[in-house]
Amino acid sequence: ACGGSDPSSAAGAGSSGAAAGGELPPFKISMITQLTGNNSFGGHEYQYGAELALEHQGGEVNGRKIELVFADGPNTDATVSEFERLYNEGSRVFLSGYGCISDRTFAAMCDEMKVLYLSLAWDYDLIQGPSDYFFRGGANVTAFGSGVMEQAIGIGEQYLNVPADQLKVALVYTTRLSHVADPMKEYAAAHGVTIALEENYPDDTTDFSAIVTKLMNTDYDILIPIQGAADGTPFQKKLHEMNYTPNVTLGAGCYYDTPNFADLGNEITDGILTQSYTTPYIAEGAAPGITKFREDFEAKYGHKPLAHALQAYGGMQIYFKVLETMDPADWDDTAKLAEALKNFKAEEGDLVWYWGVDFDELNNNTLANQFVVNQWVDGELKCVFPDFLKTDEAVIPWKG
Amino acid sequence: MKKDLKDYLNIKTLLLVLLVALVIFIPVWGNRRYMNIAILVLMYIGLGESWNLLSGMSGLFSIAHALFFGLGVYGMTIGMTKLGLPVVGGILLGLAANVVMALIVGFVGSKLSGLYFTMALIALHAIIYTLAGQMSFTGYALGLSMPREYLMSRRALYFLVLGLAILMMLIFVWVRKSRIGTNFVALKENPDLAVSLGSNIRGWRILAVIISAMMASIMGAFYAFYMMANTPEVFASTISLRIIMVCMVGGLGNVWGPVMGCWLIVFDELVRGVMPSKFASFAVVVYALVLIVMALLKPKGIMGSKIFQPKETDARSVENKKAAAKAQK
Amino acid sequence: MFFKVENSTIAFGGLVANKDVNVEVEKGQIVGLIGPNGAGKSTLFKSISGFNKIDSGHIWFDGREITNLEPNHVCKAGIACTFQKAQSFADMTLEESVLVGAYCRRKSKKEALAYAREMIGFVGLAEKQTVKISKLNMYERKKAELAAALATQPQMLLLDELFAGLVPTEVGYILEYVKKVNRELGITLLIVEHVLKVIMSLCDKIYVLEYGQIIASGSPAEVTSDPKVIKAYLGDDYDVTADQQP
Amino acid sequence: MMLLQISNLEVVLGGLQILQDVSLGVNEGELVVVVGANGAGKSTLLRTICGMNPCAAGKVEFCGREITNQASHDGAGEGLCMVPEGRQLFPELTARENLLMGAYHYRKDKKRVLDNLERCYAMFPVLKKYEGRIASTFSGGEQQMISIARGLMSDPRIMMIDELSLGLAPLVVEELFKTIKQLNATGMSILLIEQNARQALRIADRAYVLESGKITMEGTGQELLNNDRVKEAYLGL
Amino acid sequence: MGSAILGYVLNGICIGGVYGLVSSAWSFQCGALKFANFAYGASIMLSMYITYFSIREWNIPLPIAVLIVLVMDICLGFLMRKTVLWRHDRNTQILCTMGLSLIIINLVDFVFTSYPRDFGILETRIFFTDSISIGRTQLICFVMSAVILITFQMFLSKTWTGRSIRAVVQNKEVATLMGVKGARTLDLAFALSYILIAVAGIMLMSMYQVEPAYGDRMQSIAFIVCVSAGLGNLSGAFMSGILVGVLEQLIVGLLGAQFRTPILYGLFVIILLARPHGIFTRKQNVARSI
Ligand SMILES: Nc1ncnc2c1ncn2[C@@H]1O[C@H](COP(=O)(O)OP(=O)(O)OP(=O)(O)O)[C@@H](O)[C@H]1O
Ligand SMILES: Nc1ncnc2c1ncn2[C@@H]1O[C@H](COP(=O)(O)OP(=O)(O)OP(=O)(O)O)[C@@H](O)[C@H]1O
Ligand SMILES: [Mg+2]
Ligand SMILES: [Mg+2]
Repeated sequence: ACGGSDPSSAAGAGSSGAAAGGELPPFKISMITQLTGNNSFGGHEYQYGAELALEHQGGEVNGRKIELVFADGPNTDATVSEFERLYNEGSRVFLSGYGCISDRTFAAMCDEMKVLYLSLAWDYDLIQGPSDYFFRGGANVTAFGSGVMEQAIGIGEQYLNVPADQLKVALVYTTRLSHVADPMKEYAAAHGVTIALEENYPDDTTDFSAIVTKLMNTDYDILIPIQGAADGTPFQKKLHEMNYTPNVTLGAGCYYDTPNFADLGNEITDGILTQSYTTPYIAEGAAPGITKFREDFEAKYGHKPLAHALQAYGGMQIYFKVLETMDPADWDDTAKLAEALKNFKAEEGDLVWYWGVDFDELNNNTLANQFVVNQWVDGELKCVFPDFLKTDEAVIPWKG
Repeated sequence: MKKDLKDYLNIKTLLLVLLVALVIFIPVWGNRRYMNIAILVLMYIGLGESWNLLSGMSGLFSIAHALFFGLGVYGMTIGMTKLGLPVVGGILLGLAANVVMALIVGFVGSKLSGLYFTMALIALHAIIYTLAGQMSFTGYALGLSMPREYLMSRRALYFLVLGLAILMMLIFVWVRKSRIGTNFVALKENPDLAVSLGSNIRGWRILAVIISAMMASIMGAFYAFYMMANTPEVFASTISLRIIMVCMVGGLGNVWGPVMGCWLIVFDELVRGVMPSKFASFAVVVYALVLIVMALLKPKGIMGSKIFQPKETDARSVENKKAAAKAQK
Repeated sequence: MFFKVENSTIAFGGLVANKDVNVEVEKGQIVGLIGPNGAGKSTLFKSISGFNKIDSGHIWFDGREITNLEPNHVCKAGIACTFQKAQSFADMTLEESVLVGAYCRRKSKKEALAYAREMIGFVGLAEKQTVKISKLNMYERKKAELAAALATQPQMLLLDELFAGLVPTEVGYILEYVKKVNRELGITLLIVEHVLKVIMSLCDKIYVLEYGQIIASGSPAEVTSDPKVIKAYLGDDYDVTADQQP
Repeated sequence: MMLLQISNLEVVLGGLQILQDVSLGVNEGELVVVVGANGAGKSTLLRTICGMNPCAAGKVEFCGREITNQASHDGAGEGLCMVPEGRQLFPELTARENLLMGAYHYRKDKKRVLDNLERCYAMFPVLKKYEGRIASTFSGGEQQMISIARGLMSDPRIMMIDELSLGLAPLVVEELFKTIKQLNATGMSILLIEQNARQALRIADRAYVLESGKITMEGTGQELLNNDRVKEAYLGL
Repeated sequence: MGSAILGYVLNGICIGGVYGLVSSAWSFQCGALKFANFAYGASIMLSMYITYFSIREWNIPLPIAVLIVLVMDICLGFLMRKTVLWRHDRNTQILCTMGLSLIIINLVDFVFTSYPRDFGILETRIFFTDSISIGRTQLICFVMSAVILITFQMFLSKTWTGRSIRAVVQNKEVATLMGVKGARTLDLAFALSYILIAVAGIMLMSMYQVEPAYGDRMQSIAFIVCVSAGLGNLSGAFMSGILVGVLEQLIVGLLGAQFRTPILYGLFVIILLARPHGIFTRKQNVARSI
């Protein structure tokens, strides 16, 4: 009754009904994500990404039909009880959804329940100890945060020719994302970067004129905003309204690499840099299939994909690749499946999200540490770093 | 007057028997999911008692009860992960934090009444909520995870929370019956009169908040083990809302209130379960509709309905007159 | 002096409700306080029982100063009061609402309950013990209020228009209770009344307030014959005799 | 024909029979007094007349029209006015606003409103003095005055007053009874409920005795004054 | 530095004016109508969405759009009143309004998704110096809210309708005796309060962006503002709105954004303790019930 398997996958399944999987019931992959509440936008993005992945897969692997099950997890309580519900209805294989509120809870529970859980969460204390069933497929926040600062230093040396120990950055972030800022600050301290201004504003801030005024009166080289859409838009607008443009802005992912950022209009967005996970906008050469993903997604859901969608897509791909290596009959034995996942390896670029797969003894994916820097050029997100993923050259400082 | 068996054969005892049966049977035939719902329900009963003691009994409408709950959770997780305390230490830490908070809230409560108090509480809650997201030893917006070795089986959790829920109910009853409760109610009903009869408004109000906060804190400590990880969302209004709804639908100032109201939680879970993911929002809508209907049908809560009221006998009562008339014929 | 108000003065905004009011009460006395509407009687009561904070002056009771204490401390000190606008715990049973008073001096529930029952009996509401206050009528409520006040074991009791809105016979009944309170429980009484029958038949001494100031004091006979009082309060064609006999 | 005619009124509230077969009437320009012990049902009687609580049986007629159970907000317009028991004011409105509310049903007629206002102020000067203060800060007696004045503001054809002298100083009561008599003389009918039975009966044209929901006696004021049962039950002699 | 402070204050005043208006509707419902409406934030959020869609998506000309929003909100208020909010005891009100806000938020979420929406337009600012400037829209909104609030206050205190509204709320029975049609008056009053909400929604939409959760954020500010002013005191709400706005800006500007919530809300609590009935309530009008 629940979840509602994806109609598109059913359509895809029709083509090749291999005898092997014929009599086996469809294999469930479940995702609990925020379909209601504040972040339901990202939640749906995850859902779409997963659906698209299945569609591209043709709805089945080795002839056994794959069924996607979605459930709504607006808050921790709900997420956990949905988890229990799906388990109860026979789901044994999970991919974490956006927000992934309770992945740390599941990290503790999986082994007891013999549930295979591939998490995309970036929480630093996600992995509490060795586990047979819980895997981290994506990057973690510490790497991401320090990564941003690393980029900032790079930009400083390469384009503004200021050495790290003289670089001055301004951090503006919402409390909701202070865990991203934390590793950044540590990294900065380690490399002698001075933080000229740090504004950690509460999530319900609506007016940024005061913060902007402070930015105006501060001397710094690079502005690093860490913001969601709710606060990013008014912030950028306020900057522009008070006609003040920082000479370099390096957004730390989140809102700054969403297509909707372009809604602000080119005169605001152009030239703004943003570090993020591998986005749908990396070079086709490095990650074959990324263009198809981008285009099919836009065709199917009517808007450009977010990095979220790519995450879900990648996660699903990992599962598919693992399943391909096994006989459909064994899939239902999560122990075997987990074993296979643990031993599964993928080179960087094998998967559409570019990241490779190689789990260490704590089941952290060691090949998910590549971040990219994009730049906004008349309403388009162009990948400008690293060299082997970039589609365009960075223009720093931006001359509009 | 002595009661014979017939006096005990009424709706109340029936419900009670049903309840006990449920409590016993769930762990027997209940699968993980129902265990889980049961755990949630019991947790909210415990929290409900705590809220009911503060708002139902003492009349301080606490719209941000998650404040005390959350402090309990953080007390435990911080104690465990950051300070490496034993379990008891974690509980005590939570209690301590709550007592401090309660002193402030209680003091405010003794000065302010009605909405003014509610608002002050909202403000205090906002402060804590924000700080929890800002500080590194609360793990910022991601919160903290409990060490994995403390993971308990669902069954263990169930019995633990069952015990706690019953404990909370006992505390509630004891308070209500004792001198404390009388003063709480008096101060709710008519502060001026109560004060003129010598009850010390500040003392009692602070005490009310402290007791209630401690109850919530203990449930919070449990929650830490149940979730094994927490975020500042433990302060979120959704939790406060659930607590309030459970109590109000059940009945204010009555120990059975939360028990009577907790079906709301079950309902919520079940509806979310059957709602196709496309229409997930409507799960909440349905739930809210039920809530409104309940509120309109039973303004005094389920415990307020006739069957639960003690019978009045009055000479002039029409029924009595009729009875008398019959008797004469 | 058992109870003494010294130059108590209080003003609300511009309006001076009490001005240098002096009142003295001996132990065991019944003292009346009368005066036109808005003279400041209830204000004085509230100042004594701690609901008003007086601007200047002193209030002494039983050898200690109780000026501007919190109401509950005043009560603990031994002064109980009833209010002009009848107050009650609408949702409580009679028993419990009296219990609130009883807890003032008794910690253990057993004793307190016993004493509360005793007081309920004293005002003759024994059979209504378990009835909700909201179900009582005005006459019974007044008795309930009295019982609650008595349950705090006061040495002195302030009654603000306890007899208002009762028919003369009922007045008669309560009058008896009040006398009993004074004689049997030995409680000193300070009474505000407009029902002169009560004042006349109870009081040893009467103070008359007008515009917040004491304009006369003395025995009932003296006061009622004082032209100032007649002019300000009683009215010329008021026949004292009508209310004299108890 | 009587101005206000109540016949065989039965009232049941919260399962209690409060009025039983009550019939009474008030003629044009008459002053009728109802005396009765506490809880006899006097207030209930008035409330029922004004349609503030439902009557189970019987009927209420006002100048020939049946007004049984009519919406209580229609009464004022037709000249029916009641001063409820126990100083029921609008606590957070100023004294002046409280009085004005009395004139609500003819608010369009500014002049009439102001004239009546002056009349009431003349009757209770203290109110004029403090007209700007909110009602809840007034003394008990003053509040009673406001409540009566507010009643007069609606200059009705029949005025029903519940517990006129509640908490008023003797002098004021004297004045008030005089005023009532005058008003009555000018043709306003009055239905008075009064604890101070003696004074009330003195000025009453006719009077009723209500005992636990039933009318047990009626007659002219003098008759009842001299009636022994009334004496010992309500005059306390 | 000095110029910066001046800038903070100016902006604070403008924003505060809007806070004042936003909170006033609540102040009116809660203070004058004795009606705790916890669907308040949701209602504002809804009228913001209506504004957004009628102007941005269905590009209806502004004046008509405003009209539409007003009408829709009045209807909403009236409907709420008729369907679920006709009971007068606190508990029912609280439960019903909480339920309502859940419903509104989730329906909006379903229809419009939770992604923030805003008019792509940029506010033109009036520059005094190149560091001191205030938004024009903000200024306009400030003036408008001032006007609206004053008129509303006047309406309440001076007109018969206003008076009867207050009367009904304070003592329904007696008010009815005086010939006031109790229920109808309350319906009217409630609908009126939704005009304020509508206007607030329009103004907010013209300055900020909206998302389903936006209402709740505004709600807490609204609470703070009108409670610190004293419930039901509309012009007071305007004043303390400004106070809050300025404080907010100054705290952020001089100390840092992370101190905003703790200090602002902390101050609020202290103010409440110092003046339990609000800053702008006259002592003389505070009487003990006894
Ligand atoms: N809170 C207040 N604010 C302003 N004036 C007040 C306040 N309380 C009382 N007053 C005024 O003080 C004066 C004295 O009031 P008080 O209640 O003492 O009169 P009283 O002697 O009790 O009269 P009554 O016999 O009618 O009860 C009155 O004029 C009253 O209006
Ligand atoms: N709504 C109600 N529900 C139940 N009983 C009621 C209700 N209203 C009044 N009563 C009862 O009806 C009886 C008569 O009440 P009422 O107030 O009319 O008496 P009364 O003659 O006015 O007494 P008083 O002199 O105190 O005003 C009282 O015993 C009261 O308890
Ligand atoms: Mg008085
Ligand atoms: Mg009466």
